[in-house]
Formats: sequence, C-alpha cells, structure tokens
Amino acid sequence: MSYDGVPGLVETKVAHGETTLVVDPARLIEAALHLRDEHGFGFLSDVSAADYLGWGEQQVAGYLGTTAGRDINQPGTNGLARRPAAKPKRFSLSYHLLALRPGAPRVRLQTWIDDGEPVESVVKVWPTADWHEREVWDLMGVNIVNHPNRVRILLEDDWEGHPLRKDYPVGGEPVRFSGEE
Amino acid sequence: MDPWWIDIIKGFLIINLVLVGFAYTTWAERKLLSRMQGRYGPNRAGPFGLLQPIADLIKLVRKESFFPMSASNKMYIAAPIISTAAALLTFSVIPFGPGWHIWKWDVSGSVVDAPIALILVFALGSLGIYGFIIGGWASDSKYATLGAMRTCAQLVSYEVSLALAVLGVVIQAHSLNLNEIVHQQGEQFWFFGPQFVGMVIFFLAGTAETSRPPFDLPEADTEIVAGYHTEYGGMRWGLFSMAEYVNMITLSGLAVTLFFGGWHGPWDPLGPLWFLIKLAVVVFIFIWMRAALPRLRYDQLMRFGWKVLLPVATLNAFVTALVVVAVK
Amino acid sequence: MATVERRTKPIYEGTRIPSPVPTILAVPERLRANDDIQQINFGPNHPSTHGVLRLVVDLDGELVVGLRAVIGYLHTGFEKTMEQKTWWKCITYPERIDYLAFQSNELVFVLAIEKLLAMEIPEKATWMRMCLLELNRIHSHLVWLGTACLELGAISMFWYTFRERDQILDLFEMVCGTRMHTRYFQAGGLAEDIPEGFYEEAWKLVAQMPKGVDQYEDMIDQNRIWLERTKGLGLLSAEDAIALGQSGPALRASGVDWDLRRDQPYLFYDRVYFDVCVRENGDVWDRYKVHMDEMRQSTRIVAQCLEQLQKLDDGAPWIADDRKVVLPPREELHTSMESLIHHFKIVTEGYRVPEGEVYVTIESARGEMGCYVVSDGGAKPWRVKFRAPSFVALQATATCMNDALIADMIAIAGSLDTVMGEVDR
Amino acid sequence: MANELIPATFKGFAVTFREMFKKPITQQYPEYKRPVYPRFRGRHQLHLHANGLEKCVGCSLCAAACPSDCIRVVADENTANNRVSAGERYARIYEINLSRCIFCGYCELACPFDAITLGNEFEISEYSRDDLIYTKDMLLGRPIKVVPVADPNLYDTPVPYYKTHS
Repeated sequence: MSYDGVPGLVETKVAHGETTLVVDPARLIEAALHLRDEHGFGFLSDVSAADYLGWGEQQVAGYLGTTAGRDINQPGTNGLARRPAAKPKRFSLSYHLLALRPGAPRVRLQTWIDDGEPVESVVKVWPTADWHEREVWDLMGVNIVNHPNRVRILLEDDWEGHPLRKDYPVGGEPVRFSGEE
Repeated sequence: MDPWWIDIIKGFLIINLVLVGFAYTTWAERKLLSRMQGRYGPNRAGPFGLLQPIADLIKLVRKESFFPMSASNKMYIAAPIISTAAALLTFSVIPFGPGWHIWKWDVSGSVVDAPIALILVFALGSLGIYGFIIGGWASDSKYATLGAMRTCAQLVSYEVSLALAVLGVVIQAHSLNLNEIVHQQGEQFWFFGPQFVGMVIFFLAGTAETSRPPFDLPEADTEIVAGYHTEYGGMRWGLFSMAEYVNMITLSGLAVTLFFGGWHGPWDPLGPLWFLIKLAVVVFIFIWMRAALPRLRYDQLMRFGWKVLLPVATLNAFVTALVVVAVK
Repeated sequence: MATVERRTKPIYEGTRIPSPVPTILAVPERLRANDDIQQINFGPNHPSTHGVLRLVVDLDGELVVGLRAVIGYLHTGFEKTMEQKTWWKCITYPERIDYLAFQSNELVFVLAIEKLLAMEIPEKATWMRMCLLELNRIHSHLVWLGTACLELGAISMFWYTFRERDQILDLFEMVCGTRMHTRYFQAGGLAEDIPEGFYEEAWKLVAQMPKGVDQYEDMIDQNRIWLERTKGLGLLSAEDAIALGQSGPALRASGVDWDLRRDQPYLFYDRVYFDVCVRENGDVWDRYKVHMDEMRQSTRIVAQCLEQLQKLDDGAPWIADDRKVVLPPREELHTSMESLIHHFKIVTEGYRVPEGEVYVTIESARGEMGCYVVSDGGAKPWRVKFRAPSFVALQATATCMNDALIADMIAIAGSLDTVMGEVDR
Repeated sequence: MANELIPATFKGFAVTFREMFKKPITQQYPEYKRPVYPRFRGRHQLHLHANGLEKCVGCSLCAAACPSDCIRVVADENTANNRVSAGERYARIYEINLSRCIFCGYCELACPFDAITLGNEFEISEYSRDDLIYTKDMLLGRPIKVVPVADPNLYDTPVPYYKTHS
C-alpha cells in the first residue's frame, strides 16, 4: 500500500522490514486520522520518544568510535562503529501502528521535534494514547499539548526533570565492598 | 434445680471446654484446609502441630496493643469484649447431655436450662453483632466502616431467616426449650427429616450469620482488607476471631440440637460424645465449604437472603404449622 | 481472521469510554453534589492489588462511581539503566520487568537485537525458545488463575495452580539454572544446550497439564457462585478494546480474533497447530475462559515443540556460530588465541549492533509485548522502550468499571491480568 | 439452567474431598532440602588447581561482565616468594557483594580459566548487608551448607520427621 497520501509526509523510510513515515509535527493529527481511517490502523501499539542529544558525538553513552568515523571492526554482523546519520531534531516521537487485518501491517508514524516544541495529543484519535503520552511527557519531557490529563504518571508529581533525557544524570549508589585496599 | 455452685462449676467447665474447642477448631480448620489444598498445615508446634493454638495465643498476647490515632478508645476496647462475651454466653443453653443424677443432686445437661432457651440464643446473638459494628465504627477507618456496614446488613437480615427456620422445629416440638426439643427427638425422630427445608435454611443462614465463607463478606480480605477488624491487632483481634469461632461452634451445636437429636445416638449412655461427634461433623462441613466455594458478592448475598431464604423459611414455617394443626 | 474493517467514523465516538480522559472514571456531578461519596485508596498495599497498584476509588455505598489508577510505585528505570549497559548485559534486564512472563520479555529484546544484527538462528534454538515461551505462558496464566480465584475467595485454587506452576519452574531450573529470570536466550540462540532429561520431564508436564486444567474447571467452571461473580461483569466491547489498545487475552475475550502468534508469525509459530481462543462477551468470565483455553493450547504447542526438538540430532547447534556476537565455545578458550581475544572483546566491550531502529512485537502471556530499540552502532543501546501489555491493560479498568461494586472491582482489575513490575518498568 | 448448575457447584466439594486423601505436595523446607539441578546458579565459588594454586589470575573479566557491578577485583603480581595463582598475576582482593548479585551467571561465562562458578548453595541470607559482602577467603572456602545435586545417589538429606508424621 502506498502512503503517499498521508498529510504532512516528509519522508518514507523502509529499514529492517519496517516502514517509517516521518511527518511534520504540525500536521500529526491529520496524518494520524488519515492512517486510521484510510489505512485501517485502528490499533495504536506504542508511543515511544527517543532523545538524540549527543547522537554521533564522541564519548556519548554506547558509542565507542570517533566522530571521524573510524572503522573499529571490518564488516561482519558486528556492524560498523562509524558516525551515525545525523538526526533532524533532538527528539523523535514514534507512534507504532498496527492494523488488525490479515498480514498484520505495521507502520511507524514518526515526528521530529525540538525541546519544548508542542506536539498535539493523539488521545482523540486513539484513546489508548492517554497513558503512553503521559509517560512520554513524564520521562522524556516531550511537550504534548491538548492532552486531557497531562500529569506525571510514573514519577511523583513534584519530580524535577525528565529522566530519560540524555542530559539527565544517571545517578546511582556506589556498590558496597569491604573497603580493603 | 441444681444448687448455685453446681451451675458455677458447670459454667466454668463449659466455658473452658468451649475455649479449648475454639482453639482446636482453628487448628482443625488450618489442618483440614491444608490437606484439601495439598499442604501439611501446622506441624511445627508439637506432634501434628497440636500445640499450634497455644503458640498462636502466646503470640497474640505478647503483641503490642495499639490504638489508631483517631479511634474512639473506649468503644474500640469494648467491642471485642462485647462480641466474645455474647458468643460465650450463648453456649450456656445448648444441652450436651441428658442430665445425670450425681450423689444427691440432679445435674442437667446444659449450663442453664431456660424455658425460653431459643429466644435467649437469638437475643444474645443479636447482642454480639453490636460488638462487630461498634468495633468497625470505633476504629475510624474506611475499610472498617465498610466492614461494619456489611456486618450490620448481613447479620441483621440473615437473623430473620435463621429465626424463621427454627420456627418449624419449635412448632413441631411445641417448645422453646432446647432440652425439651432434644427429648422429643429422642422419643420420636430427629427433626432433620420433617424439617429438611428448615435445616438447609438454618445451615445457610447460619453460615452467613457466623460470616463463614462463602458468606464472609464482613471481613472479605481481598476487598475490604479485613472488614471491621482491620485496625485491630494482638489479642483484641484474637477476641474477635474467638467470637467468630465460638459463634460457629454454638451454631453447630444448635444445629445438632435442633435437627440431629442432640446427645442421642445409637447408644445413649455415650450422650455428650455423640453430641461432640455430631458437632465435629457440622464444623467439618463449615470448613469444607471454605475450601470449595468462592465468595459471594454483597448484593447477591442480600438478594439471596431476602428473596430466596426468607420466603422459603416463611413458607416452611407456615406449612409446618398447617401440617401440625392438621395432624392434631 | 480478524474482522476489523476500515473505519469511516472515528472510533472514539459511540464507545462506552466513560469520560474525556479515557483512563479515569469520573464521578457524575449529580452524585458529587450530594456529598455522599466516600473516597478510598485501594493500595498501594492492599491484599488484592498485584504488586503496588493504587486505585483511588469513589464509592457511593458499595458502588464504584469513580476510579483513577495511580501507578509508578514500582518504577525502577530499567530503560535508563539499559542505556548504560552493553547489549549483552542488557539481556538480564527485560526479564525482570515482568516477573511472570520473563521469557517473553527476554525474547522480545533478544529478537530486537537479532533483527538489527540480521542474524540467522539455529533451528534447535528456535524450537526451544518456543517451547520455553509456551511453558512460560502456562506459568503466567496459572499464577493469574490462582490469584484471580483467591481474590474471589476460592482459596484452594491457588494451591492447585501453584502445583503445576512449580513443575514448570522445575523445568526452567533444569534448563536455565534459575527458576525465574533465566537469561537463557542470548543473541544468536540459547546460552547452553538443552540438558539431558529435559524431554522426559517436559513430557510428564504435558501429560499432567490437561488433567490439572480439568481439575481447575471442576472447581469453579460451573460453580454457581463463580458464574454469578464473573458473568456480565467488566464488559469491554471489541471496539473499546481496540480503541484502548488492549491485547492478548483481554482483546480475545472481547471477541476480536487476533493473536500475533498466528497473524504475525515469529519463531516457528506458523509451523505448529493451535487454535486462537476467542470469546464474544468481553466480561470477566470470558477472560477467565480464554486463559483456561490458552493453557490447553499452549500445552499442545509445547508437545509439538518437543516432538520437533527430539527429531533434531543430538549435536545440532543451539547458538549461531558468529564469533563477533556469540561467546566462543569454552573448550576453545584454552587452545585458540583468536577465540580468547573474541571472548575478551565481547565480555569487556560487548558486541556492536548496527545503527537503526526496530520495533519487535510478540504475543506474551499478557498480550502484545513490544520492544522499540534504537542503536547508534555502538555497544550499548541508545534507547530501549518496552510496550508493556499490562500498562495498556490497566488503562481499561475505568472503562470496564461501569456499575461495579467493590467486589466486582477486584474481580475486574484482576481479570485484566496486570503485573505491576511491567506496568511501572 | 439453575438446576443443572447446582450439582456442578458441588463438584468443587468432590475435588477438595479427594485432594484431602492425597499426599501433600509441599516440602518441609528446613529439614528437607530439595536437590537442585546441576545447572543451578547459587552462591559463587572460587576454585583452586590440584596443586593448591588459585585458578583466578585477576583478569577482572568477571567484574567487566557483571551487569550489576557487584564484583571487585584488585590484582597483584605473583612473585617468586609469594606465588598465589598459576598465572602471572593473582587477585589480591576478590569480593562479591551478594546483596547486589542477580545470579545471572555471566561471571562464570566470562571467566576464561573456570576460576569462578556458581555453586549449589542457595541459603545465603544474613541479618546484615555487610555480611553479604563475600571476600576471597569466603569464596575459596567450601560452603558450610551443602545442597545436593539432583541425583538420587547423592541425595543425602534424611527423610524429615514431618514427612512421616503429618
């Protein structure tokens, strides 16, 4: 099926057998309604946000290469530790959609936003998004607007910061050992 | 009539026997439930866990007795005492033997041989309910209040059916005296035959009246934590629990007395032993029901009580009266 | 097959979802004005909340008129922690999220890694994964059944279900070394070969399980009280269930014929025979029946997996032979320098996973378990997000709760089969 | 419908009654210890070579592999006078904080010298967290409580009293 008619479509990516539709955040609701009503994606499986702060820079968590893109290991299933492709904005917000029909087609509706940039809530389109979007706001600080009940969900109401952001410190307690030197 | 000091000795003996009975009912319940569920049950304290009730008692007595901050203290303390006292008093009228002639005194088979024994039983039963309600209210906790509400509604409504179920027996025996009722059963037949419907109603209503599963709504632990005794701990809780078990024993004793011929058995000299055996069987059925049945819901319970049990019990009493009049 | 047609009307209209906020049951203003509402906190510590769930309930007498679930008491920040660990170490984390269906959580993460790495998995590993997954499903359903019955006062069931559950845990211990949290699935296959004696013990369980399910059904299936306590309660229409993103038994009990094992086959689910259990009414009773039927079907799948496993050669590989990802065989460590280097590299730095983002879903015991993974090509995941079926299932409590009494609320919340560890992650 | 259901309601009574005469399935734990399977991952154990030298060479691979960071290894050089391990270096300090350990067994997978394994012992609860920090001596010593492996021949726990008297 072709997704060309999706309003606000910026880019269509196909990777690992998954289709990603990148849309303009301003036209997210239109795109969501279009996908739900025209393509039958009535089932919102998940809403995930990812923070790409420091993506591809040196010494970020999980990156062992250098910004120059040095190949640490030559091809193998191990992959290359080269600099990953740059991302358009800081946060990605992915809506994983499923159509309950034979073949189980799935599509990822993705939108890119900067810190504080408003994203319209999709609760009106898929009621299940209620808690998912609260979680996205709570842990990632994505500014979901027009949500019927946008309060923190997993953390206390007076929590400061959004822990899943890359600039949020990891913290933790030191592991206790005997102290012997 | 017995002299006063025989009554005192009997009363002392019976109270202690009932208390031992209560202790070992808890043991038997745990043991039987365990075996029905593929477990061993209590087996640490003494052989077969026989000392478990005593260990429990020691634990409960040694626990800190606390008050919830906002509880109404006097009532909070009084509630379990009221319930237990009423429950223990009730047993005084249950006849457990035919009566004996010892030296120069006639000793009757119950602590008090009251002519209106049945009325006394119900009166004391109603009094005991106050303990539960006051306890729930005085704790000033939402769960306890809910439990007290449920207790109030359930126990009061099932008491009606319970009394009406007994009415059939009363009409048939022409007496409210339990000794008299048992004597009559010994002479003719046990009343569970002609009063089968009455017996079933008595048993069901009795289960509800003692809040045993499947009618254990006042303390349904998964819904309202522990109902009226949510805020109780230590021996105060122990007293509530004692009241419930003693109520269950009393009710079983009443069932045996009213429907299964009391102390009568194939060989009459064994009187109290027959009574005990029958009592144990009824208690076993109570425990068995707990293992086998899920709990009812509040509205279903009320509907069952008012729409099924009450009409049937009324009808039963009415029919019995008609038959008795017709036979005469 | 699924029957959901293209919609022309928005789903949100015409459903019974009670309030503008779909996850909150709001108290009607009429009742609010009476000032006769009692607000009760069910939990975080309450005998019937599995784990630490807090339900703020508004009661009118015994009637539940308002309900709001407060979660987060078990939030442990797994997702953040996993960003700090190498892929290899991360495998030990997801299984601790849902402590009842640990194998499925583990599998979904491992499948995500394998999808990014584009790895080929040996046949033996795939069959064994399916076998353990279905055993795990039975295990999870057994715990659900036991606790759900306990909540409705049928106390004996708890011990009967735990009898079979223990057998399953014994199998896990035999295969994986621990009874829960097994870390048995590794990227590329299984951590170790299947031990001797596993098949024998597993066949015993396969023989025992239907008898066990029969016994459970004898206990409650036709029990008058059980029927009255479960029938017609906690209704969730098919439309609502989809709108609220329900999955797994809750969705199938609402009459939606949807099972990822059949409709989106992963592993070898397209090579085994099983029925998808669907019920029409969407009440507590139907959810219970779906669980019961699924236990039977899972036993069937386990039997087929065992047959297939026993057909394979003894020496069949259980893990892919990929030295960049999989730890080299232990016997090579003392003889091969290259293997030792690979071993050191994998253990210290971890393997690198190519850049990309994937969303993998499987049908866990509770429903659609999803895992969204972003990799930047490094040795640690950039972002891991789990789509927890319990999290979604808990959203439906408010919708199910129309005209329910307190006792029903317990039954309904229980029937949605939530595991708080998974809800809060 | 009601008439059919009443007998069905009593099925539960039959089931519970039958169950009463079956042997209980629970085990009397402190007396009877169920043998664990050979793969069971319990308390860690450090191993020695047959000649008494430690297998551990202090490479810290276990510490690197540990997902919960609960292993601490400080290595030192073997000298001619003080030869502890078979390799060049040895673990001068080897500690595991068992209150943090998740028993995933990655340390034994990681160890290239089979110096550390997860044994059969599972009774490792203590009253204090400090007591759960296992030092090298504790890990090298044999566990005090030995749980048998699932093999009837090795099955050395006596039949408990409660097994026969209950």
